[in-house]
Amino acid sequence: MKLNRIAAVAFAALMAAGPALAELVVPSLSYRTGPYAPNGIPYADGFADYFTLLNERDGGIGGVKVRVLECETGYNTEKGVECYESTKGEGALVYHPLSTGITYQLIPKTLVDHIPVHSMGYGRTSAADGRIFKWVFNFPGTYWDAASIIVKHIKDQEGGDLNGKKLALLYHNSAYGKEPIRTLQELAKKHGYELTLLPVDHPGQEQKSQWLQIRRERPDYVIMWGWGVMNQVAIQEAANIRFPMDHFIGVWWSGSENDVLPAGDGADGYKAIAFHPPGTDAPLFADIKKYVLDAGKAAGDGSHFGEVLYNRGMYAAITVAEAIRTAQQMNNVKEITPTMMRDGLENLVIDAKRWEEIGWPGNPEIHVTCANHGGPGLGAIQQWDAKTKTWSLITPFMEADREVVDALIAEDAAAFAKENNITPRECK
Amino acid sequence: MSEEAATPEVLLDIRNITLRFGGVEALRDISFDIRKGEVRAIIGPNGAGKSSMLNVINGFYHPQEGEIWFKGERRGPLKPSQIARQGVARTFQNIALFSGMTTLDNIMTGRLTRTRATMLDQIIWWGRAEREEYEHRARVEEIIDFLEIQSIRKTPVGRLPYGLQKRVELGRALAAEPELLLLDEPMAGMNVEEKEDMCRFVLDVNEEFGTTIALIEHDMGVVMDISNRVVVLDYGRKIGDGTPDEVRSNPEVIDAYLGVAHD
Amino acid sequence: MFYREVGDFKTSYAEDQQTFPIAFDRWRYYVVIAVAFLVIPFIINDYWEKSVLLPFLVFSIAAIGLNILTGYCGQVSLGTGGFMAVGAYACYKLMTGFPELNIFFVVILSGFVTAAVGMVFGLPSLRIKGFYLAVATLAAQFFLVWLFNKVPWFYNYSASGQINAPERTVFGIAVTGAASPSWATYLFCLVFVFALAWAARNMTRGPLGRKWMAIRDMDIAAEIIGVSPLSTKLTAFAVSSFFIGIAGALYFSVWFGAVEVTEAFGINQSFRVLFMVILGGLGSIFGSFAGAAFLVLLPVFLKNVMVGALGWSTAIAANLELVIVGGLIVFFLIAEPHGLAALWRTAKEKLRLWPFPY
Amino acid sequence: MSDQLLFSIEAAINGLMTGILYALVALGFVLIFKASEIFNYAQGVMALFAALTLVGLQKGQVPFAELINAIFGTNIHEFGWEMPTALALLLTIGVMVLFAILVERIVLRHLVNQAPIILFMATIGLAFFMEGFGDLMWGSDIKALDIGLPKGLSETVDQTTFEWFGYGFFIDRLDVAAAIVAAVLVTALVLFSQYTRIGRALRAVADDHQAALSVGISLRLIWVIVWAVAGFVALVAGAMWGAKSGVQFSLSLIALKALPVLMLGGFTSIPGAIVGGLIIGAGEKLFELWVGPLIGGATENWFAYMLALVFLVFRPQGLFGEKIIERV
Repeated sequence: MKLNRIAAVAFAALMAAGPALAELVVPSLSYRTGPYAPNGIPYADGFADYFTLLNERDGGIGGVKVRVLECETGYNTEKGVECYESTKGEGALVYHPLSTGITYQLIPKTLVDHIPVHSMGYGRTSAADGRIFKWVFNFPGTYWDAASIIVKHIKDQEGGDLNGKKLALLYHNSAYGKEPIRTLQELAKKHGYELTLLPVDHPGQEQKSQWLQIRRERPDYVIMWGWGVMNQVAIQEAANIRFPMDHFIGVWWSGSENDVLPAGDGADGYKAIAFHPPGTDAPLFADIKKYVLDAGKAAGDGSHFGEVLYNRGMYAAITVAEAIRTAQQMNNVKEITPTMMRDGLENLVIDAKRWEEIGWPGNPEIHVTCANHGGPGLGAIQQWDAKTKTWSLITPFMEADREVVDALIAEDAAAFAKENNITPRECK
Repeated sequence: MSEEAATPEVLLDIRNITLRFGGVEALRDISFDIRKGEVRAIIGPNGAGKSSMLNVINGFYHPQEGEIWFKGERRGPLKPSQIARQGVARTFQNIALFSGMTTLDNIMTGRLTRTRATMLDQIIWWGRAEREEYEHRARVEEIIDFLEIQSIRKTPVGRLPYGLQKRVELGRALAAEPELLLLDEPMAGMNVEEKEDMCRFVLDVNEEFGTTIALIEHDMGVVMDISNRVVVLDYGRKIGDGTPDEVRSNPEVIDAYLGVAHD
Repeated sequence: MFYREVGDFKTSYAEDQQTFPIAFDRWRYYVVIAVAFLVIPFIINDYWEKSVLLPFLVFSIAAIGLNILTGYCGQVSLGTGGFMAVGAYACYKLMTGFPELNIFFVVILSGFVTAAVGMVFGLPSLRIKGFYLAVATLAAQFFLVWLFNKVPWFYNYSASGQINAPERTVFGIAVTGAASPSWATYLFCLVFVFALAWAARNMTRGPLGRKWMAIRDMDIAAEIIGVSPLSTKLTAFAVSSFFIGIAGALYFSVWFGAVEVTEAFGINQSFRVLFMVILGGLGSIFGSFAGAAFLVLLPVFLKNVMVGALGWSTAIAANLELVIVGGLIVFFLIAEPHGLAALWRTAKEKLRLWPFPY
Repeated sequence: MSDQLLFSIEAAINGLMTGILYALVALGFVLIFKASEIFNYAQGVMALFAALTLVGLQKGQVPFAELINAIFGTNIHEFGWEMPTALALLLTIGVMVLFAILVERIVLRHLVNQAPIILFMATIGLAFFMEGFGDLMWGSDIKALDIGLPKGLSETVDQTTFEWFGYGFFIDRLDVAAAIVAAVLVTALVLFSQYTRIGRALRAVADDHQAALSVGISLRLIWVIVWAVAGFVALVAGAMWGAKSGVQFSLSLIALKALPVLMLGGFTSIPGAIVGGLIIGAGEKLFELWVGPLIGGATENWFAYMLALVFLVFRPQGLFGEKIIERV
């Protein structure tokens, strides 16, 4: 039996995987190993645990159980592609590639394989233009949204005037880290601040030069687009030079417990942008605890429950589940295809009432449309309290600078369309 | 023992060579010549500067003073590989074969200076590269036959016994068809039988191919038997030069060297 | 019983020096070629293309390239990833700069560009030797990756620094871009592998190969018999980089279609190719293939067995995979330091004598 | 003094401090290379493994918890104790000694007399193995490491320099602590190799394997000892870096920072490793400060290698090596 299975999986099953049997297949391209594992683990746990909850509590979605197909990428694009190719035949409904590199791999493939990709808050920003990127979604917000919201928050703090202020961007020297530069430069023109760029090479273990420069030039604010060890070192160094932590603001991938805990008390007051609330203060979490953690069905060891990235994994799972639900209702079937899933994503509405029903009120509403795959583009600022070791929102969810961001998105999307000979589709 | 030609042509002329390493003078004001077609021996006690002399001749060391004339032209400061291409080949005191390659390949490397096929020819292989390869191979097979090493043709040289390695090394030098062959102690560490074989090969090379040979050797019996003329070095100086008989009777040489050697 | 040299007399030097002196080996070689060209294109699917065959073909080219430098010429290099990046970015710039140029020539030109860069970084090898050189090649690795990441011209000023391969066709069939059929990309790479392996074999068996090996085994003696170390080492760097550049160009344009330099061509890639060369066997073309096959297939196989068949958690499986691959590398080095090629040779020696061991 | 000069001095001093941390990693390489001519690529992973073990013991983690839970369906993660740092350190040293013995038994013993590149590859295999093994044993989460070292801006330096120059220098107290620890460690190593029997044996082996064997020193014992000492050095390096950034996978990458130091200082010289570390540390900071902004920054990954490369082209024997005279 076992031998048969080995043989089957190693050879035959890969060649021609049969159609899925009465289940909804959701691949999870996770990374529980490698340099970014500390971030990948809570996310993957949250993602899996929410579906376990649905299966345990509700018997799946619309009566059909969800099968989460986890595949380890190690945050490595080659392995990510291998994961994609090996799971796409199993009836995968939607991919969350969980890395910029893998997202860029999958974007062209969506046009051929017709499986939607949802790069939630990462990936190619201009994919927010649904007229050109039919199969790609990146709601609830893009990096360019995030950059403009951070600038808005800074502006609010400075009493509405940024003229002559100095902002510094400390970024991971990669495709991901370079994303906000254009937006911040555009905004600089608009608001009259001065922008300093400080790249940090992978992995970012050593940042003395950058922080000495920050200490010397004393920018009013430091914005961070960091990932992995770079975050921990940056926050530690900021604490070392006694940079005012409430003037140090990270993107949503630079604002988890992992990033602040190693710096201890020094991290107190550090801020980051978020597109969902932190903490476990919602009925949904009680359910997860009851049906998943306490029942011993958690994906991980349960130690990450309620952490920022765990919640983000859950948030991702919720969007998937809701889109499946939408697709089921639209087509009046229980088992859906990836194409129906795409339509479900494109017509996804999670309003305040629905968030209430899900059990996680306080999240901004999501309205995806044919033209707008980037979602509401809202973000709030969360702040770390080192004494209680908790994150809390200190602002309401704010809107991005649509004027600047939308222009940039239109420009970049048009370039992509031209490069790939895509005629933008009409949206009603 | 071949007779000297009536008007021997000088192949290599060493004029007033001085070689220093830091403050140490390895060779001091040395002059001698090597005539075409002769077997010229360089002898002297340990540390006399014999190997340094060979190294100067094939361009591995560059002397601070003096001139070298080769085939009637003054030689500039050439690299060893350029000198090799002019027709100077050598063997080494401590065998310097390419241990990862077979006997055949080692000897074939001796033909490298004669390769005409361009890189593109070699990549395509058919045509000039292939033709040339088989021409070289034919020449190398002659040398293999001459040195009687047919049975080890495809053996990696690292696995061969010492005596055979010496022979392969001679083969590699011969494959270049040099005008001047430098042998650095070709018979060192051999038993009597192997020495006799090697002597025979050296003389055969000299006679059959007409190759001029300069050799360093410790065994005086061998030197006296096979060489036409001998130059004697001691502490970097030349103390004697002439036919074996002349050298044998030179008192300075006897003092420095032969006196202890017991002919 | 039929695996014999006996009765297989060589009557010319050409026969004596051919690649597969034993008739049975020759036949097996023809069968492999026939299967590769005539059978696989008909049964290939996306998974086998992207996860097994293209990686194998691309890394075979890179491994042969590095083997020429390290195995034949004895210069250890850890800059493979950086040189692959040169190939990939040259390919991208040529593709976007000259859209009319056939992708086939684009890939070859990328190889030449990489060869030129490789020669520049090969210059220090005249002074620096052994591990010092190995570490020095890391300078190329880090500098090149930094350069492609930093200078926007290389990625055509795109917002993210990613490069994407536009669709290009050969005889009207797409070989790059997402819409390219599996069999076409496979055949495109296979043609390169076949031609390059053939070229490598010809170079290594003739004067050029002997020069390289002479420098490897004893560079001083090589110089004295007339081999110029400068030109020989630089040719090795150039040829090796040419191969690696082509591997990089295929990696980017055909296999992946979109890459980011820091991730795709990092130092891990350098180590991976070096592993292939050493596990496969230094100084062996066949070994390069064996090493590439081993290191491409093993992780995929282990993953499928542990996660797919045994149902273990992905994290445990990924870690165990590292443990097993690491352990196997050490095991192989102990069992046969000269690589899979040497194991294969030993097996053949035994077979040649079977069933009579004397 | 001009501002620019002050900044440069500040950057240089900080660079020197960082350089000591590089040197600490390089030291592990040198010890093993000197005694066995093995280029131990696994040194970085050893630092990670040692630091993981230290934290794991300190926090009372159950080793292989995930694997045990997966196989037996249990749900254990922690023993529920907090081990005193000193005891955890001692136990970690024990683990590293055990590791050294196993490496000699399982790997090195079977690879005697192999070409250096084969041994180098074996250590890379070892690095892979330990990467997976360490994660299996202690999990891939990031772990905060606190061994009671001071952290953050040094007030004293800041104020003193402010009084002197009107500009307060930034010095991280953790760096100072690391420098002191490194100095103690090097002194201890020098004393060990000069004044103990084993130390003398080590030097004998470094000079001449054959000679060492002929006077009755067991090469195997020597190998176990150097690997154990290198493991200890790795522990110190891992603890220092871990205190800065938390203990996590990226720690193993610091090995890459140590390689140019080795090139510069030579693979066999302990003073070379230290001086090389200092030069590279200060050099990369100053280069990033002055040249970085002109060419886009983030130069630190390659600058060290380029510096070492250029240096070696002019002086192939390294900083402290003897001039190589080629012979035929």
